[in-house]
Amino acid sequence: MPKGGVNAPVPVAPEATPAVDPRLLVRQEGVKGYLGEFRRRVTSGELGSLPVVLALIIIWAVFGSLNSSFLSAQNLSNLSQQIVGTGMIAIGVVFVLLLGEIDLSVGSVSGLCAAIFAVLNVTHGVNQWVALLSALVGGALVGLIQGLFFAKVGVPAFVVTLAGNLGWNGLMLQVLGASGTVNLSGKDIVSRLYSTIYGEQAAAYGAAAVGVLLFLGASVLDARRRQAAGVPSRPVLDIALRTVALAIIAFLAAYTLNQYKGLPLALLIFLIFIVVLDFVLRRTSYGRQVFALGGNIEGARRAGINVSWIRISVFTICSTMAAVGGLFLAAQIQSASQTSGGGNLLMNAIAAGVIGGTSLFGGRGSTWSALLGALVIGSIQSGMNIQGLSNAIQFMITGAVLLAAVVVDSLARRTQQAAGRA
Amino acid sequence: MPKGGVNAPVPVAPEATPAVDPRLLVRQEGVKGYLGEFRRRVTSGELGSLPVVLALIIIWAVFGSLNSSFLSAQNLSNLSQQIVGTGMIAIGVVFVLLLGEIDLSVGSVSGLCAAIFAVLNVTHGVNQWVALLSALVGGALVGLIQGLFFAKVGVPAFVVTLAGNLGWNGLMLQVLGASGTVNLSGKDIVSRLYSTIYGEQAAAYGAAAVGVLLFLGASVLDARRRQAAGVPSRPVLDIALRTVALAIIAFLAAYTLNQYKGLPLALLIFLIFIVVLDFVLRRTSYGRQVFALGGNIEGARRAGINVSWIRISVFTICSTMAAVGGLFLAAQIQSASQTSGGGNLLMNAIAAGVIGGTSLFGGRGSTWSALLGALVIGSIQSGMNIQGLSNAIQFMITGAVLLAAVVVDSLARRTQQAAGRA
Amino acid sequence: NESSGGGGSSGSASGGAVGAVRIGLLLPETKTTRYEQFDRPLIEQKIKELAPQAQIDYYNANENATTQQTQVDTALTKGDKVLILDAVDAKSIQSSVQKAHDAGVKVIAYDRLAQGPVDAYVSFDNKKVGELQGQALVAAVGDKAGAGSIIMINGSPTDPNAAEFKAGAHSAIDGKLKIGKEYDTPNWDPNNANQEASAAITAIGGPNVVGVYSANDGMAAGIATALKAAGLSVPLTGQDAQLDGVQRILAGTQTMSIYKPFKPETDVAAQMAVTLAQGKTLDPSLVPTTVTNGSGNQVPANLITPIVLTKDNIKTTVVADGLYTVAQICTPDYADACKAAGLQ
Amino acid sequence: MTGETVLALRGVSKRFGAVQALTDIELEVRAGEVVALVGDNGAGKSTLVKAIAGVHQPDEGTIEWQGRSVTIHRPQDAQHLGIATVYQDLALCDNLDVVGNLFLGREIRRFTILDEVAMEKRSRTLLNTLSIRIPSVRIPVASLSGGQRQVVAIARALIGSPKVVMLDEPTAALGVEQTAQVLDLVERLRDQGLGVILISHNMADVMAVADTVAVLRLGRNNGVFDKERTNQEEIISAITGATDNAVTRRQARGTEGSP
Amino acid sequence: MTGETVLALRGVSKRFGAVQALTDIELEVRAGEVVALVGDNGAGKSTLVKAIAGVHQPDEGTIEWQGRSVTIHRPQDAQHLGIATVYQDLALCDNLDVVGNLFLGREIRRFTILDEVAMEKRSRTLLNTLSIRIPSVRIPVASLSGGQRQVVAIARALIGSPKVVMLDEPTAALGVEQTAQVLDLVERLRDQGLGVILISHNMADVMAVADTVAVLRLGRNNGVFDKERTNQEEIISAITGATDNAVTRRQARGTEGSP
Ligand SMILES: Nc1ncnc2c1ncn2[C@@H]1O[C@H](COP(=O)(O)OP(=O)(O)OP(=O)(O)O)[C@@H](O)[C@H]1O
Ligand SMILES: Nc1ncnc2c1ncn2[C@@H]1O[C@H](COP(=O)(O)OP(=O)(O)OP(=O)(O)O)[C@@H](O)[C@H]1O
Ligand SMILES: [Mg+2]
Ligand SMILES: [Mg+2]
Repeated sequence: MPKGGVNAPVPVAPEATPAVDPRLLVRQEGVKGYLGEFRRRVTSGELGSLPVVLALIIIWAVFGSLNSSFLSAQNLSNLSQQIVGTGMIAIGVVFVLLLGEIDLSVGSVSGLCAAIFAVLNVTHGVNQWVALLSALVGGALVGLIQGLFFAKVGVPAFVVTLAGNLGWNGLMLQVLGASGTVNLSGKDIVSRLYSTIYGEQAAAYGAAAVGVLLFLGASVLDARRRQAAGVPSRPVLDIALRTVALAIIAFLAAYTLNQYKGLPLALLIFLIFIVVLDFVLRRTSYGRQVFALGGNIEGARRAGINVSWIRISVFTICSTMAAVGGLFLAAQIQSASQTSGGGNLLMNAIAAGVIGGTSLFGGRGSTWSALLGALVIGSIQSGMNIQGLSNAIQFMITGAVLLAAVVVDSLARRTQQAAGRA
Repeated sequence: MPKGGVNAPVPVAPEATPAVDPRLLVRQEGVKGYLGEFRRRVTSGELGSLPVVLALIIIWAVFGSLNSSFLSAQNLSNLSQQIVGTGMIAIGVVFVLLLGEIDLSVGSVSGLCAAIFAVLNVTHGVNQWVALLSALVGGALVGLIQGLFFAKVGVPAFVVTLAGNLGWNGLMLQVLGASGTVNLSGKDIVSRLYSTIYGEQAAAYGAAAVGVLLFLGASVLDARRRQAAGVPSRPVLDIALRTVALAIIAFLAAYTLNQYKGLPLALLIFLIFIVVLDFVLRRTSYGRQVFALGGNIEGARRAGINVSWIRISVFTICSTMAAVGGLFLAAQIQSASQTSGGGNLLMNAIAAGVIGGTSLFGGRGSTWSALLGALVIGSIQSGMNIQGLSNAIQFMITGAVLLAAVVVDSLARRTQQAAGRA
Repeated sequence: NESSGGGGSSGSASGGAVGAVRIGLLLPETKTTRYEQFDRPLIEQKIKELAPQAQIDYYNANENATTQQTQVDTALTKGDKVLILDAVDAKSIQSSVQKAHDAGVKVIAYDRLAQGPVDAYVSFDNKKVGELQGQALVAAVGDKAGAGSIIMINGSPTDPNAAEFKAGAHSAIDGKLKIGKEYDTPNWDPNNANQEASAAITAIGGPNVVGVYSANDGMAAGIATALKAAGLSVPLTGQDAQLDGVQRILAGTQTMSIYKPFKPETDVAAQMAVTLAQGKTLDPSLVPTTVTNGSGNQVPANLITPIVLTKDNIKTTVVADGLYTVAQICTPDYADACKAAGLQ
Repeated sequence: MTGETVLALRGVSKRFGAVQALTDIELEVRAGEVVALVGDNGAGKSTLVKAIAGVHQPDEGTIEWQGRSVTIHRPQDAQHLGIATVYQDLALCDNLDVVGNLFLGREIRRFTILDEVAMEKRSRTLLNTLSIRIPSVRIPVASLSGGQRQVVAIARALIGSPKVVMLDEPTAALGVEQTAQVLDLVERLRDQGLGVILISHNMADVMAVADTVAVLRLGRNNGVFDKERTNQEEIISAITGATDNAVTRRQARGTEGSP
Repeated sequence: MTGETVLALRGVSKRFGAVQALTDIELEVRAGEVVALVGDNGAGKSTLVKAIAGVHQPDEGTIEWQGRSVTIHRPQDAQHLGIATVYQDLALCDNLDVVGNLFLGREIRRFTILDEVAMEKRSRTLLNTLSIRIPSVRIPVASLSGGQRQVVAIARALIGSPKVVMLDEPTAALGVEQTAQVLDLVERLRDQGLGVILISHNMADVMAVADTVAVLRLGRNNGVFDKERTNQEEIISAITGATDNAVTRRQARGTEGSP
């Protein structure tokens, strides 16, 4: 009878050979090894999100040199809030992109959910929490319906969500009714999402410290467990360097925010969403299965993954994140209007994911790309606003900068391709 | 030394066995066999574009029963002209979709090229042919630039064309200049593209007859050559049935058009573009290579195909078709305005290709899907307009009908998948 | 909040030099030509005239309410002391107006009456515009009113201003003309308008169409071709006095447009801005009336009457005001029409 | 040595469009038995395996599992019964690393979180057993060699506790040493009482480990042979449908033409 | 029997990220010679073939073609020189039919239009030669069996007039009869004076057709053997790097354990 299970199914042959490969270029210990490894990565293009960060730095430097107020604490603080709405939607889009699919309805869904909240809370005087929940559930339902059509009926996601884009926009107009724009009360939970800024110095620094410590703790624990189990682990130097880099960024950001008003609640929530969902994607079975589907659907199906369920759930997550983003956008203008969810929102949200490094073809990406991409797009917009050019010129420059931001990344990848890692 | 070349490279083994496979279910001769084959195809979902045609018929029936003027000769004739602008752009989009890529700039490019023509011809009094050529060359150049960034630099097509979408729109505003909308003179070649309608009965019937005869001639010739060479050919009955079906559609259309004003030049040009580019895709090396790239890029590269060149040329074709479509759209409103190329044009053009049956994932599709898709979208719009509902309702219904139109197709494909042809 | 932004420079203001006054100009969109063609240059010119050292920051929201609110943030960041604000969405801009007000920045509602604590308002009345269009259409249709119905093609359903034009037009048309079909046109798209008109003509039947209401000139372009294709020649309205609209009026394919003499409006706005920037109060001649905005604030206002533009007054309005030169209007294609109208 | 029948096919047919890929197939697999499924290219072997694994649904016929008739709609269903499969086209997720692929759908978790350390450790043991060298278990399988990928796919099938293992040409891309290890593995699986279906074109391997040899030809059964009572020539002629075929001709030439 | 050197590699090295896949490889192929390239899984055989075919660029070293040093940047370059390649992963376009794949990049044309009839006719002849049954040459290769796909890839390489043919595990998925045909084909190619590089894990096949056997081990040359002056055991121990390996152990067990 077969014995086994996860723990002992394979009859191990006595003559097993060790799998260490002499051709693997093991990194030397110490700083020198670290630098060598870094040089190797640069030349072979394995830089992860470094090129985008580089592009971002260039964008900031250029706009900062053109107009000093761009790099002012006030503008950066505003920027950190302005990106949240689009960024939240982009997180959801990243999930869908990981499947290799697309969701064209996120703009309309964000508008619809903002309208649901505003009309329930303001027009009908429904309790704010109930209204909030209704908006989120509304978003989730939309995603569920779209997911069902995609996964169960087999309509291409592009068409389902394109139809949704129209349909939910119509529903939003219907919900808002003839009077159109509904202003929020300014005292409800959604309005406060945007207006709350923790002014005490301690808040921003505290958040930065917590983040850095969490990272350090997790890294050290992981390295310990790995050493104990005898599998390769990250060297101490590596952990130290990463922690220091993170600390510099975090405390610099906290310092800047404190220079103006403090830590915006919106930014804090955005970061929490990113970290939590990143964890879901990288550290849970669910996330693993999402990546698998993006890599090879047939392979995932044969591995016994419930493909329909993953697809439906991902579309539900995406629409729910669109709802969250929509609430932030409504908070930003303190109202739900007929233009909510329209304009460039859809393209910006998708572009944020793609620019941040998530592949359109599925199976490669991270929620952090939503942050990076939203920052790139937000910075260009903010810089353009400060410049005050005519729209014709502004469009052209925005297009050019967008392209340039990704060229850096593409060139890095080309090296990588030449190095055979395509 | 190796002998050979395409004609005799392989040393044929004397003991070659015949490749006829007893498991291949050969169709019986005659009408009965034909019906049996048809039944088999229906049950296994190999219906090609039949489901979309079916959806179109349902849409027409429903709108026709709601309002009799929908099926009037006047409305159908108008419809046949209204779809041309979007349809032309959709043809270009089909090319890009065949590569498994997307072009988000087609809307802006169509507006830009219309503006180039109008400003050159009307504002600067340039000869109309020179202006026309400039507009088309402008479109081609745009495609060339985008193609270079995509193929040579390696920026994802999504990002290049998204940047283009902004940039070319800015350029269009710049070209139109401060005064904005430029009216066409009404006597130039572009204006006449839309206003010319061949009123003689003979025109429409003649065009239908030429089309049917060409099809019949080509089919018969091909069957002859195949029989002569001893490879399987289409049976006579098959050819006869197809020709009759085509003739019915063609003459019915001609009859309807003649009921109103006659054969619109725009429709004629559209059909010619479709037929010619379909021929390019299916009967030339170039077309074969486009399909190959959409199927397996690495495979195509290893087969010695110049991948960059194909990619660049496809993007050039797409933008040029966008320019053509832009001129038709300008002809429709007899002017180039700042809204040209905006609104839903981009989504409609892409959706037309996808609804018509071209895969978003590359390697499967045809220029005919541009016609079918544009017809579906145009019919929905036209039907909605005749109904005259409020926009909120109209959006929702449009979304629902769009979805329903593709559900038919998706269900057919699901059968196919179950039958293992996915 | 008394220490408004003008405070710092008001000391030197008495000397005539207004220091480095910063004024933010926030316009809503680019799809209609007037904003970048007229409003922006005219306002900038007038401000420079009144306060040569003033610095003007220009923003265009591209029809996006959210963008506009981030632009208000940017303006506050850059230290603008007065905002001339043409709201994308007069209602939802309220929070930004409040924000500016709280920061001691003065807000002039330009063209559209924004909600919130606005300091001054100069405009043409959107509702009035619709009314004038409606009246002109009723007059042009005349005694054919009983013979058929009209087609109404309104602006974008997602544009709050379109709703105001629509309401104004209805107040003039309802009861006088029969409305056969009515549409809201997404994005004010001329091609859409063209298809809507074609469909409506088919549905109503060509001979039964006695007139078409078009909310602006852009859509009128598309409607005019649809009418021509159906062989109809009926009254057609418009708005904005765009060059192509003027040409169509000359050619007879469009009946009227609404000309908003931008110069008076921009001049008033510039004067208001400079005055407020200098920390002074507005002269009553600049704000003869008061209006109440959507959020209940009393706003000192200056309302300028829009003009109905027809073939007869082209010369005395858009040409006389320097909006277009005769050469611009009378391209070779329109030479005959110009002669007939006495323009050339 | 062999136990009772775990898996049996009764009259299974499968059609793809105009191609009748399988016609009335009968097959039985007993516990502790290695059934070799052989046949020409395109004979329908992989289609049969996929029908059992739930990738394709048979058009006709029934599948019996431990005597009961079962329906297998999806690959999950087969896995739940205890059928593990190595597909000819491997079907790995190129973007995931070796560990990710090995444990896909059966991740080891600690408090609902993936236990990467445990999985990595077990991956190394598994791969060592099959004596394959892979530079690192953390590189995406896209960058593995053909044989390395094949070993990953084989190792995949051993995670979980299957009752029947189906191997579709498992040694096609393997080196001599790895092939030997896989054959050893097949024997160990049999000795543990599992049923094994082995597809191979290599007659030497088939004769080395199979208890029973089932031949498919053009989508139909073409004989079931007991290993003890047959020989390679008989099987080859059942596969090719003729005693005179390219193989025998080649062998004949080889003998007479040898210098 | 063999002519002058057509293709030679001098000190070729190739690195992927942190993996040094090839180190200082030397190889020579003469006209009318079959060079078998053997080695363990992951030894770098396919990487070497891809470097010659222009799929990957070597980091160091030179490739000499008929005595001249050449640079092969893209697969086209290799094809223009006259190198035809069958890749291990086949790299067919799943959406194209068999004819489309066979002639991809080398379509037969009549007045610039594809001559489908001529191509179809020739495809049938080619496939018959390799004695494979394919239901129809007009079905997409996606629906072919593993062996059928492999034959299509092999047939592909024979269109055009190559001077050197590289076959990366061409018989891995093939049935006994098809394998025999491919071996026959290799011999016919050699007799026509082509240089052939054959990669295979099947020592019997290698010994049957190769003139020279080049062994790779862990990305390095590990000996070149003349077929006439070596035996299977010697080659296997060069491949595995030890005389005591799973293969010999298995053989030993097989002998002593046989009942
Ligand atoms: N999805 C499919 N669609 C259409 N035909 C298919 C499909 N899958 C397999 N076939 C056909 O069914 C037949 C059997 O294929 P199968 O893959 O089962 O062969 P096989 O015995 O595994 O061959 P090999 O030894 O070459 O792997 C082939 O003729 C093939 O063309
Ligand atoms: N694109 C790539 N990126 C990273 N590593 C690679 C890549 N391609 C191959 N390798 C590595 O290079 C080594 C050699 O691979 P190669 O495919 O050449 O082996 P092989 O000799 O063909 O083996 P097999 O017999 O299994 O096909 C392997 O360790 C593999 O992991
Ligand atoms: Mg098989
Ligand atoms: Mg290999």
